[in-house]
Amino acid sequence: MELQVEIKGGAMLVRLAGEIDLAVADTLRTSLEEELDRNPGVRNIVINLGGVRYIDSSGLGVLLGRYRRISGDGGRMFIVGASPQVRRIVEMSGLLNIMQEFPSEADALNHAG
Amino acid sequence: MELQVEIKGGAMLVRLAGEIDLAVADTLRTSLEEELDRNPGVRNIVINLGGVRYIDSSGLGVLLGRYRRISGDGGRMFIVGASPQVRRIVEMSGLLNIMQEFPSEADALNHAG
Amino acid sequence: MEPVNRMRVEFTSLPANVAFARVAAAAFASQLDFTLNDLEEIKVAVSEAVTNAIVHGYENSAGGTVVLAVEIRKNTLKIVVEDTGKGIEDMEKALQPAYSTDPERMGLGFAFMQSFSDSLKVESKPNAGTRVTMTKVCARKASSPAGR
Amino acid sequence: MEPVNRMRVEFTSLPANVAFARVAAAAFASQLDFTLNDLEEIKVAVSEAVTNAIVHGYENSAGGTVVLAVEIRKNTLKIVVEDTGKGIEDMEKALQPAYSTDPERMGLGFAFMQSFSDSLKVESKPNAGTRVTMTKVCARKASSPAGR
Ligand SMILES: Nc1ncnc2c1ncn2[C@@H]1O[C@H](COP(=O)(O)OP(=O)(O)O)[C@@H](O)[C@H]1O
Ligand SMILES: Nc1ncnc2c1ncn2[C@@H]1O[C@H](COP(=O)(O)OP(=O)(O)O)[C@@H](O)[C@H]1O
Repeated sequence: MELQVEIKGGAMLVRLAGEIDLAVADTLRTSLEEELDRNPGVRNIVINLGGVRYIDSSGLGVLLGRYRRISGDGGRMFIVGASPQVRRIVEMSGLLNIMQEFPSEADALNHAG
Repeated sequence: MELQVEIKGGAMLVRLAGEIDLAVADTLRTSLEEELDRNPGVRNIVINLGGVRYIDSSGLGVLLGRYRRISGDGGRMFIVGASPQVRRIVEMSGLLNIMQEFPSEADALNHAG
Repeated sequence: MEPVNRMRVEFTSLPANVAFARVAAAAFASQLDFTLNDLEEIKVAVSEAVTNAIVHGYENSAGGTVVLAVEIRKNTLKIVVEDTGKGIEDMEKALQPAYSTDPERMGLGFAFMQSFSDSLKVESKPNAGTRVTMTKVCARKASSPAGR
Repeated sequence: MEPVNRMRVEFTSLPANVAFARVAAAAFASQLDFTLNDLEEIKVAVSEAVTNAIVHGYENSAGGTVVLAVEIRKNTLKIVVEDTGKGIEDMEKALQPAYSTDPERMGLGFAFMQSFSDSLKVESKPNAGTRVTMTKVCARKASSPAGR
């Protein structure tokens, strides 16, 4: 797994790559929690899944958990860049019902920033 | 495995692709023997390994066996297009001592045709 | 005699082995002429079952052994994932989508296994273990066993 | 207690399973930080040992079972390939490069296994079977078990 985080105004941009499964779920969860703790101004999160080759319910659970944290304060989560296979898993999980999808990082940041 | 055979004058051009191991050794051996039976004018063989992602001693044994058949009549075998990893296996097997390597199909056919 | 091709792998209940298990299952399954999409589905289904064995069956301890058995019979793939961990108390609840005994998880493991296989069977006994059996039929005609 | 990660896979002695075995071994090995070149070498070494089990041990019959066991202990990979087939009559000859009891083969299986591992041990008993044990040390520091 590779993880890149950038703070863009009121939004946190998270670029994920590699395989997101049980082996990396704890690391990913802890990293995102720490970033949110460090950046109390963050309201929305944009997740760029462009580099993700594989994801399953362990990885999606980490995203859902962070969504729950920010949505308490009215924050939203946006998704960009999912490959067709990754998108299918995200869709089946129901996450697309609560997280809006955008065609590009810029579009998502426009809504989130 | 994928196999393409073309007769070019006195030479047989064999293009191989995929993984060449025990699972395909019999099929490859039989195909090459049949081509040699059908084309008695063939003296030399050019093997293009450009598409080969994997080869081991089962695959190299098939090449060596065909070399033995044609070398009885003075025929030679030429190799082109091996990736660095495939080339290393071919070299370690000693086949490069008896089969000349060329940078391109055209070069090899110039010598073989 | 009907020819059957089988593999059975046992491995330590470590999170890093989830990826190993799905790659092994897909590599074996690829002897049938599955589409890339089918192979992706097989990977997710196996990952979910193996993850459950590690997370729920063995409660994240690395002291357990997970078994993954895969069988090819004609054009049908059969996948079994087994643990000898704590077992499932309430099977009916466990199989409901979005139900999880772990607040950090989504409760979608069985839902994914069901969506991505043609049949799913779950057998479990508290304090004895859990066995998940899935089958998936390959729609395209199988190539000969040696034909790849 | 030293943490050890293990897998052990049994499979039918079919030629199509040689590819499965090397992919499974490499997928497991990739938990250490091996180079791509190392992983290629592991694939060839495993393929040669499994091929021998099928071709020589079981004399190309599909009725046998091949065992591949892989273990990670610190930065060392240990690979065992085992069959319960016909065994090796003359070990000294068998290990010589270019020696083969089969005229269609090159006699390079053991030579490749030796070149591509840090240690090679062959144990065999006629009519009982053969066990090949190889180790390979990962030069780069191992990443944490969960760290991939
Ligand atoms: N191998 C297992 N051993 C023990 N309990 C299990 C096992 N697999 C599933 N369960 C139980 O079934 C529930 C639902 O499983 P699942 O649908 O995969 O969701 P999740 O893994 O997200 O909790 C789990 O929360 C757990 O209580
Ligand atoms: N698993 C095995 N069971 C029985 N005999 C074996 C086994 N592995 C190797 N041998 C014997 O050792 C010889 C040399 O093996 P190897 O170097 O791999 O060359 P090759 O497989 O090309 O014959 C074989 O020809 C065979 O007689």
